[in-house]
Amino acid sequence: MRRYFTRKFLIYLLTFFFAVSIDWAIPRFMPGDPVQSMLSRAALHPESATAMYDYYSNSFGLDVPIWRQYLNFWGSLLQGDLGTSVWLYPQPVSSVIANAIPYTLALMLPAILLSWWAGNSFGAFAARRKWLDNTALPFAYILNSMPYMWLGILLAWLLGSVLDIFPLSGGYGYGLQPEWSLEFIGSLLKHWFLPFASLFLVGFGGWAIGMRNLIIYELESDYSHYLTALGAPQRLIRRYAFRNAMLPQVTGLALQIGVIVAGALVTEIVFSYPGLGNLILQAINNEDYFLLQGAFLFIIIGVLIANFVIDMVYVLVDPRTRTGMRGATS
Amino acid sequence: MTDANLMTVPDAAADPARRKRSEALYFAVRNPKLIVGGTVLVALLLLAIVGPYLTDNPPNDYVGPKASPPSGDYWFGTTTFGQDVFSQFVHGLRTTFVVGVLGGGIAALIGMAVGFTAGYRGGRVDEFLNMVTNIVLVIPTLAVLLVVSAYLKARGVLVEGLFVGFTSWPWAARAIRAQTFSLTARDFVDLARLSGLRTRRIIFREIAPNMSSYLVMTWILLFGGSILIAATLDFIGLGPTNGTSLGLMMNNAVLWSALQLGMWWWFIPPGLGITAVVGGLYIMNVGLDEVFNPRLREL
Amino acid sequence: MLRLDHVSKSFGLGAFGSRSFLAVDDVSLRVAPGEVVSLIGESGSGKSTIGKMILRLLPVSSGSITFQGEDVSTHTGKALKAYYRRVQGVFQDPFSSYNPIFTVDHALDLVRREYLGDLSGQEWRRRLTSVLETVSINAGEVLGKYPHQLSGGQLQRLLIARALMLDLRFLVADEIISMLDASTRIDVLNLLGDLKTRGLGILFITHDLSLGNYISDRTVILRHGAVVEMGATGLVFGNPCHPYTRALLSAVPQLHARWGAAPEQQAPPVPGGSAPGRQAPGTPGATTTAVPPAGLVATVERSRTAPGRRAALVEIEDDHFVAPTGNG
Amino acid sequence: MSVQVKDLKVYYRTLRGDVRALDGASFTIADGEIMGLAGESGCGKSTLGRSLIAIDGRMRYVGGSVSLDGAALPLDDQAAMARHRFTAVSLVPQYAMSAMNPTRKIGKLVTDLLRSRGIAPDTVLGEFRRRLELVGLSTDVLARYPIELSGGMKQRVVMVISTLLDPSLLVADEITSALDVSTQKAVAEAVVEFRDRGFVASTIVITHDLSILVQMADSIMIMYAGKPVERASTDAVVSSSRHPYTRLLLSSLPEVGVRYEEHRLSGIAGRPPSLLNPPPGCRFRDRCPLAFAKCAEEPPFVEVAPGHSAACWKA
Repeated sequence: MRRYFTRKFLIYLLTFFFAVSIDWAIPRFMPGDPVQSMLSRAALHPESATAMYDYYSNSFGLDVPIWRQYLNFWGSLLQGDLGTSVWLYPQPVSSVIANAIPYTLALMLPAILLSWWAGNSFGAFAARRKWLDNTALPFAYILNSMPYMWLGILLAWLLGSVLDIFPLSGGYGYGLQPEWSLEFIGSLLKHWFLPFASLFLVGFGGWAIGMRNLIIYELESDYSHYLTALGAPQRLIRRYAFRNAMLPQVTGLALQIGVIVAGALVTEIVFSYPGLGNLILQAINNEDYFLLQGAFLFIIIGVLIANFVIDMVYVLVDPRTRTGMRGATS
Repeated sequence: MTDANLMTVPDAAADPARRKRSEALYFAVRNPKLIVGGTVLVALLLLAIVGPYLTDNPPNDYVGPKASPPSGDYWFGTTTFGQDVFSQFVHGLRTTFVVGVLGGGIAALIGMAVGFTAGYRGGRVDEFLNMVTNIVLVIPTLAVLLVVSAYLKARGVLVEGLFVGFTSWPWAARAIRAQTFSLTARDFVDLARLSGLRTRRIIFREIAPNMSSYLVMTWILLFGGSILIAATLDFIGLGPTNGTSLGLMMNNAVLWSALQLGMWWWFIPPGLGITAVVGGLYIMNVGLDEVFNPRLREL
Repeated sequence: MLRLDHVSKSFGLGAFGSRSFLAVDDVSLRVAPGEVVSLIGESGSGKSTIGKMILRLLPVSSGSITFQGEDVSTHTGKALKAYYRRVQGVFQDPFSSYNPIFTVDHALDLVRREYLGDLSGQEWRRRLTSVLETVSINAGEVLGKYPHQLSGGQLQRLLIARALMLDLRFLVADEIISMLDASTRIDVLNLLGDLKTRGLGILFITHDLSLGNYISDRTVILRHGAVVEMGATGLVFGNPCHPYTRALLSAVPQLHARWGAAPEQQAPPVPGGSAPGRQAPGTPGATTTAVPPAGLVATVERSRTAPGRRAALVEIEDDHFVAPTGNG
Repeated sequence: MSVQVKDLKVYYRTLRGDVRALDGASFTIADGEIMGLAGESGCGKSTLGRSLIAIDGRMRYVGGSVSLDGAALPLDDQAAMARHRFTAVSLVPQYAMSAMNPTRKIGKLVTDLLRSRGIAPDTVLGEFRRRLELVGLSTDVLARYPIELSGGMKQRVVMVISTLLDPSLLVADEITSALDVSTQKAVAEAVVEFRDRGFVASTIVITHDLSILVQMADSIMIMYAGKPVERASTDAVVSSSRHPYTRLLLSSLPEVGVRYEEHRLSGIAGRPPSLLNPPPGCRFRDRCPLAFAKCAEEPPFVEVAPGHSAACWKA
């Protein structure tokens, strides 16, 4: 048990270190000079440009040796300072991101959790039920094979453009100000629904298929046969099979999280949803590498936390890891 | 020791190899999933190969009327700029296959190298490789791809395939490791060692052939996964800078408001193409699983 | 011909091998040419680990293994290959000993390619025919078949034939008949007896006392990785001195005597079925001794007062050694 | 006459046709009797055991009947059969090591099982604890996961669970073959004890190990190639068997005290016939030293002495 934790902790620490280092490298090794590109957009006089260049280089911390920059990066990172946005100069990156985070979380968390829960329940229900297996599961396969953005585009087109039920883009209606009013919240929900639905559906298909296969394996296992031999009703056997098949699905969630996050980001782009995904697109288009860096840092931390939580949950739900008989997923 | 061997043991009369193979074949030709998936895939592959010869229009040139719906001249219509969507589609389909094969192939190679080594060697080597695998697994690959792809101003399909391959191997490595681990515990591996065989030979000649069906299935999943990842990259503008791809088509469609303008012929084909290829692969994979895995067969 | 001197094996457990588990504890034994020595123990006794160490499938933690005067415990590469020319093994599960995707000929082909490449086809066939005759195999019935088409007995014979194709001097037979049917196992056992008359040394590893008694000249009883009693088979079985040996013997089911009627009945203090960590001989865990189950570790560690510093065996009569009681 | 089996036939479906794994078995087991069922791999002994519990999708019920205390078991109706399982017929499976759900505590597992069968757990849990102690287990195991128990412990827990509702017939399938000698003994003695205490009425012990049967069984039935060949009291089978197969089988078993140098035993040459398309006549014919022309006709399984049946023309 302690071995499991030590090992996990070490891996997360190392991963965090590597990921942050890569993240640090984003603005430094990008082609082009971020400061230069920012100045060029401002169209200044050449001499004032030189002065400005020095000023900005200094304020971005780019005028010291590279190893110093690296150490400084960690230093300011630990203080929560992510630098200044080039695109939205002089807004600090942290506040730009802080504005986007709630949207991304509101989209991603329910989509991930609900699709996982619903997909698994449905998959378990469909397994070894021939009619469902032959009718519904093919749809699950198709859903699972769809690129996230395409399902988003389809939904937006059908329900947004053609049927005009849901708005096509944005986080809330034009002309509304963020406030705690029914009208605003209603608008939020309306805008939230389509991106959520497209994320949910793709995930749903994948989990359903995975669960269906796992349940079949569990139903063929010795303990299922023993229960049959003791005349236990299918209900109990399936319940046990479901509980046991959930364990690999918990691990599966950890394995999938990176892909899901990427999917959520592109879905935001399709719907111009004001979350991190859109921010990243803007940052790329505006060569705002500090913003990019900050956005990725949040994703890295988010993915690491999610993985860590899943690991801990796994320990809680699988007695085999608790009794220390197996290293389980590590 | 029990009746479980009964179906296989007491039959000296039937021809050995043929029986085992014919059994797989028997289920293969009767497996609707395998047939449907395979047919879709082959049809699209043919289209990707032949398609570009069916049209004279270069995919990115402004050749026709702007934003015209599908017609006899432009089978899939044209874009806002008058590009031929059909031409883009078939060229994009090619790209999709190339990226899939390449990305899936590289990921499979790395996954096999890591998985075989970790599973066979065990011990410290295993622990180290496990750690590397876990790290690559958790790092959001998008970040890495962003750095690398932005670093290279001109990117081609090959480069994209490579990147995708280099980041999508970890789960395959894990799966192969587990398989190798269980096979390594079998006595025939020990006997191969007692026959003086070297490690590499044991892995490639004794262990790998035993899991060939498993490796094929892993590769198929990686193939499909690579296509989806590449589409995502294309969509946020990190795809190939030259040429076209299905993801890029969707990107452009969204960028130039095809949705709002109701130009469904612009964004339906690329997504449908990807879905069909990946779906074909996945469904084929399930079919293969049922063929090789007696437990999943319907009786 | 083969000697084990103070051989121990410990497996690392925990993160980076921080804890260790002693699977084989200071075992010394020797096997002479033309002698069958049976190594008897229950699961978890370390008997298969000893076999694997002799075959160099597992490294030795301490002590030495000497074969025909040379220390083989550190052999690698060419030297190891030369060692395998003379020392071979056959394992418990005949179906797992063959690569299921190849015909059984593959096992022979490997030996041929690695060791007998210079033999002409004709010589090879002549040698094969005579070896197959030795193990009473009809070439036509067996060659070219897949493992699942043959019986366990045929497969085990063929593996012995495979070993005999080399210049075999010593054979480790690890539970080679425990998965065979009663009607064929005795013939494979008799085959081992025939081989010993040809001067082969054989280490017969088993958990079945009656089989060990039947075939072996000398017997070693192993418990928790250490020898509790060893000596000439007649003496060990006729005059068992260690309580563990006695308890084992009293638990052996006999055809013509019921347990209750057996005279040794007054000594059944084996910790019965409650010995933890015990595994079925047929389960994979038992043959892959790589990671012992944790339950086992706990008890073994408890039961050992000072690992590696165990008192020497006492010779109570000519060729009959017993561990002092309270030691194992 | 507690258990009565008449001409029971159960085949396995394969691509190449039916494998006649159990091709007509008739026998009776008295109340309180422990019958040992022995034979080589593929002789049909496990198929017989399994078909008394549950005929799964790979098996096909072909014919015959089984009655328990005078009432017929609905062998070919799995739903109807489920009601008899556990209460009337029960199984100690050969996979006892993995028979319990690894993620459920043993106590919870038993409670779930009882509830699902409509039995209030409180009415039997006390008895469950007593029986656990009877086989030498502490009641702590109720709060443990199966993985925390040793093989021998799991084997005994499964035995107690399977017999909890005092079934009329218990099928114990290879329950000792995976165990060490000392554990084997404990388990075998528990089977006898359960019978003595009336926890189970009739018992079938399936094993390939004849000597363990001698320790626990009242009678032994030997099967060969899908059919019973001999059935008699344990002593009669061991000391005065009538079927050549039984005799050859017994003579191939080494015992402590029998040495290769002094008394060389021998096995039975040849292999059992394929059950896909078994030859007519006596199925042991090809391997039998006593075979003669009449063996081309199938010998009936008849009583050759009081309480002693055999299927051999020379018996």
